[in-house]
Amino acid sequence: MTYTRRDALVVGAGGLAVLAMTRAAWAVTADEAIAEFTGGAAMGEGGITLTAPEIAENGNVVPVEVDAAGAAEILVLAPGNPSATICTVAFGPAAGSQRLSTRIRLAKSQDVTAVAKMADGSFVSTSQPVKVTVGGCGG
Amino acid sequence: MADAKPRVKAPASAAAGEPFAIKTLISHEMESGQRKDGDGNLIPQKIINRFTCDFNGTNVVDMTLSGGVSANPYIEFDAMIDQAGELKFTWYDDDGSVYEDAKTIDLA
Amino acid sequence: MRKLFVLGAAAMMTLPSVLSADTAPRDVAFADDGSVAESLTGVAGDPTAGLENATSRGIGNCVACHVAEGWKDAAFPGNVGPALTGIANVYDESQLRGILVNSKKTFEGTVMPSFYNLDDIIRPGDAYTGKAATSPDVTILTAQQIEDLIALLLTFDEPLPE
Amino acid sequence: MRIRAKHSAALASALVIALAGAARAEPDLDAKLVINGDLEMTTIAPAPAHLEGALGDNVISGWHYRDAATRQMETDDFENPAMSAVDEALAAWDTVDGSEGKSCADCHGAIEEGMKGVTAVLPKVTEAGALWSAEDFINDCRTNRMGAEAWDWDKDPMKNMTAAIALQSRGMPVNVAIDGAAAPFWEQGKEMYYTRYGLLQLSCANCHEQNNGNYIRADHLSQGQINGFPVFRLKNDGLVSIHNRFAGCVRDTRAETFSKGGPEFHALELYVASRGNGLAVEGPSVRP
Repeated sequence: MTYTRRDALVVGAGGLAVLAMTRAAWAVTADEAIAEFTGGAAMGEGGITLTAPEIAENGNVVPVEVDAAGAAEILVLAPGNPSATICTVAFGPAAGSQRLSTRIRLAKSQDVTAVAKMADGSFVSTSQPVKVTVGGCGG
Repeated sequence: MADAKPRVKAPASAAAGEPFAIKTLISHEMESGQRKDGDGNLIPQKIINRFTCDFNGTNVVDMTLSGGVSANPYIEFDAMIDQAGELKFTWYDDDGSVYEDAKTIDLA
Repeated sequence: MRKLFVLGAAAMMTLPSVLSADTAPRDVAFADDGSVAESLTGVAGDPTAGLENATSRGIGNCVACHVAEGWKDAAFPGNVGPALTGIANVYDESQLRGILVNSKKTFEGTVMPSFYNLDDIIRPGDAYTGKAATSPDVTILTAQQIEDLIALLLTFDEPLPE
Repeated sequence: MRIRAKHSAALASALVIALAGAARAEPDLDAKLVINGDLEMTTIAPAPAHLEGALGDNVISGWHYRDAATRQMETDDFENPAMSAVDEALAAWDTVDGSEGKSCADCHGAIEEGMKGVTAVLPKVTEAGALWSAEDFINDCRTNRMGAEAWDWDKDPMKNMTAAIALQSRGMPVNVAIDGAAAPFWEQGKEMYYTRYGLLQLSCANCHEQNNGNYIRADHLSQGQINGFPVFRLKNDGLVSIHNRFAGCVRDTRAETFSKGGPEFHALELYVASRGNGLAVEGPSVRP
């Protein structure tokens, strides 16, 4: 049930607004992204897990999983990337858990960070160091 | 790369109230807007910027993506149903394209 | 004798191999054990430049194959070659020079590249472009880069690892 | 303080041995590659006799040399990013192209039947005496039977199709012929394998035979087997052909490479493939 591009253009009339938002979000720092996400609220710990490889063989494709039971929304950050925000995910009523697995790009070794907005409006965060390997061959 | 092509792996049936995993993948270059071409000019961003999954009109997940998500975005999450129906998946491209897929699911 | 070659993308890293005052690669005098007593340039090496050279992929790239306490901050050093921690207690200056200039004269058949050598090169390339070399006179490192590396390695006088 | 070279050489080799034993993980030989929960792959096989022990008792798929996260991506076709490319090729398989009004399927039927086992024996010598890779057979069909344009050796349509064809042999043992008409090509490839190319004077064997299991920086040197090609390389976000990988390695020795699709890389492909005789065809595999 793949839409062709022509179909997609018709369906996607609202796409421009999203595009503008995405452009504006370019090159944010982790602090900026967190401040926007939390509105400056205090940050707690616990109740959120972030699973990522200790060493990533290739920074282009690093599998990560976030899980925060009871979260309304989770923000994933790579503070060492040119633009820190990786993704946010909001969980709706039909979600079976508050878990998301995806694959992300890491420009260098860094502490990947996840922040969860819990159902009661509080925030918790966790970080996981990921070393991105350096290839040896070539110029 | 040719047109983005979504792939979805979801069970054909699920027990009411029991979470089940859904895996999605869409072929897409996720051009981050931070790479330069051979002449040193920035290659414009062109990414899947949003992904949603809904079940019978009720949201499962609503995800905003940046260029920090890898090419061919892989997204895995859990859904839960209380009736038979349709899981609808939607990917939004920076260029305005929208790609959709759907899976019917029965109560086990 | 002074020549300048444009080496494409690697140009900023790769200097002309042979400057006028340097000993040319084919004029280097090796002792029977493969060591080279005489400085290639007559100019003292700079260990700071040597460290940059050793840890940069586009220059010497020693870190690709060697662990060393002296570049412990370089991530993921390789282990194809021996650790260089304490190497100054193992080899003297002339031996280090011989190994760097043409490792095969000290260790027959070693996989270590010969960094100031023009002989027995099959299909020489133009840096890392995959294209044919534009000149037959390009060595991997310059004479001064060799001397800089020697200066660096002579500071690696830690106790040898177990 | 001067130590004679003889003594220091011995010391140096002692250091090599100490380091190789201690430094980092050897390939994880206990891991098992099972794809989609039911296809068990032979990733370690008795070394072919012609290797004469050069790789020890066993030949080992490059899959074992990868980190768990990368290995995982190959265990499930849904997670294997190469499968999107395979989908493209499956569509192309059924699509009429060229002046003769034919698709691949018109002559070969379903790809699952028509291409089963093909990749396991490639490259091979044709009746006309040429050594052909998958790409040559594909372009022969396209130009001589379909009246279509040849595909570029290293562009997506070709790489996608070689991936889809390799998939039809997945799990079958690599079994390329090295005798008879293939012998001179095989000898040429073997000669190349041991030739130290480029300013770095490195042969295939220097890294993949003498140093497999060691690291060039973070690159974990494998045996350089090609049973997993075409591979989806995470670094490139795409499929990589055998000849492209060869060209990359030769380039990295600071040598003038050979051309993709040229006679030298054909010969090398045959020889390297033969070093993996007995390993399961794994293409399209996933590598970092």
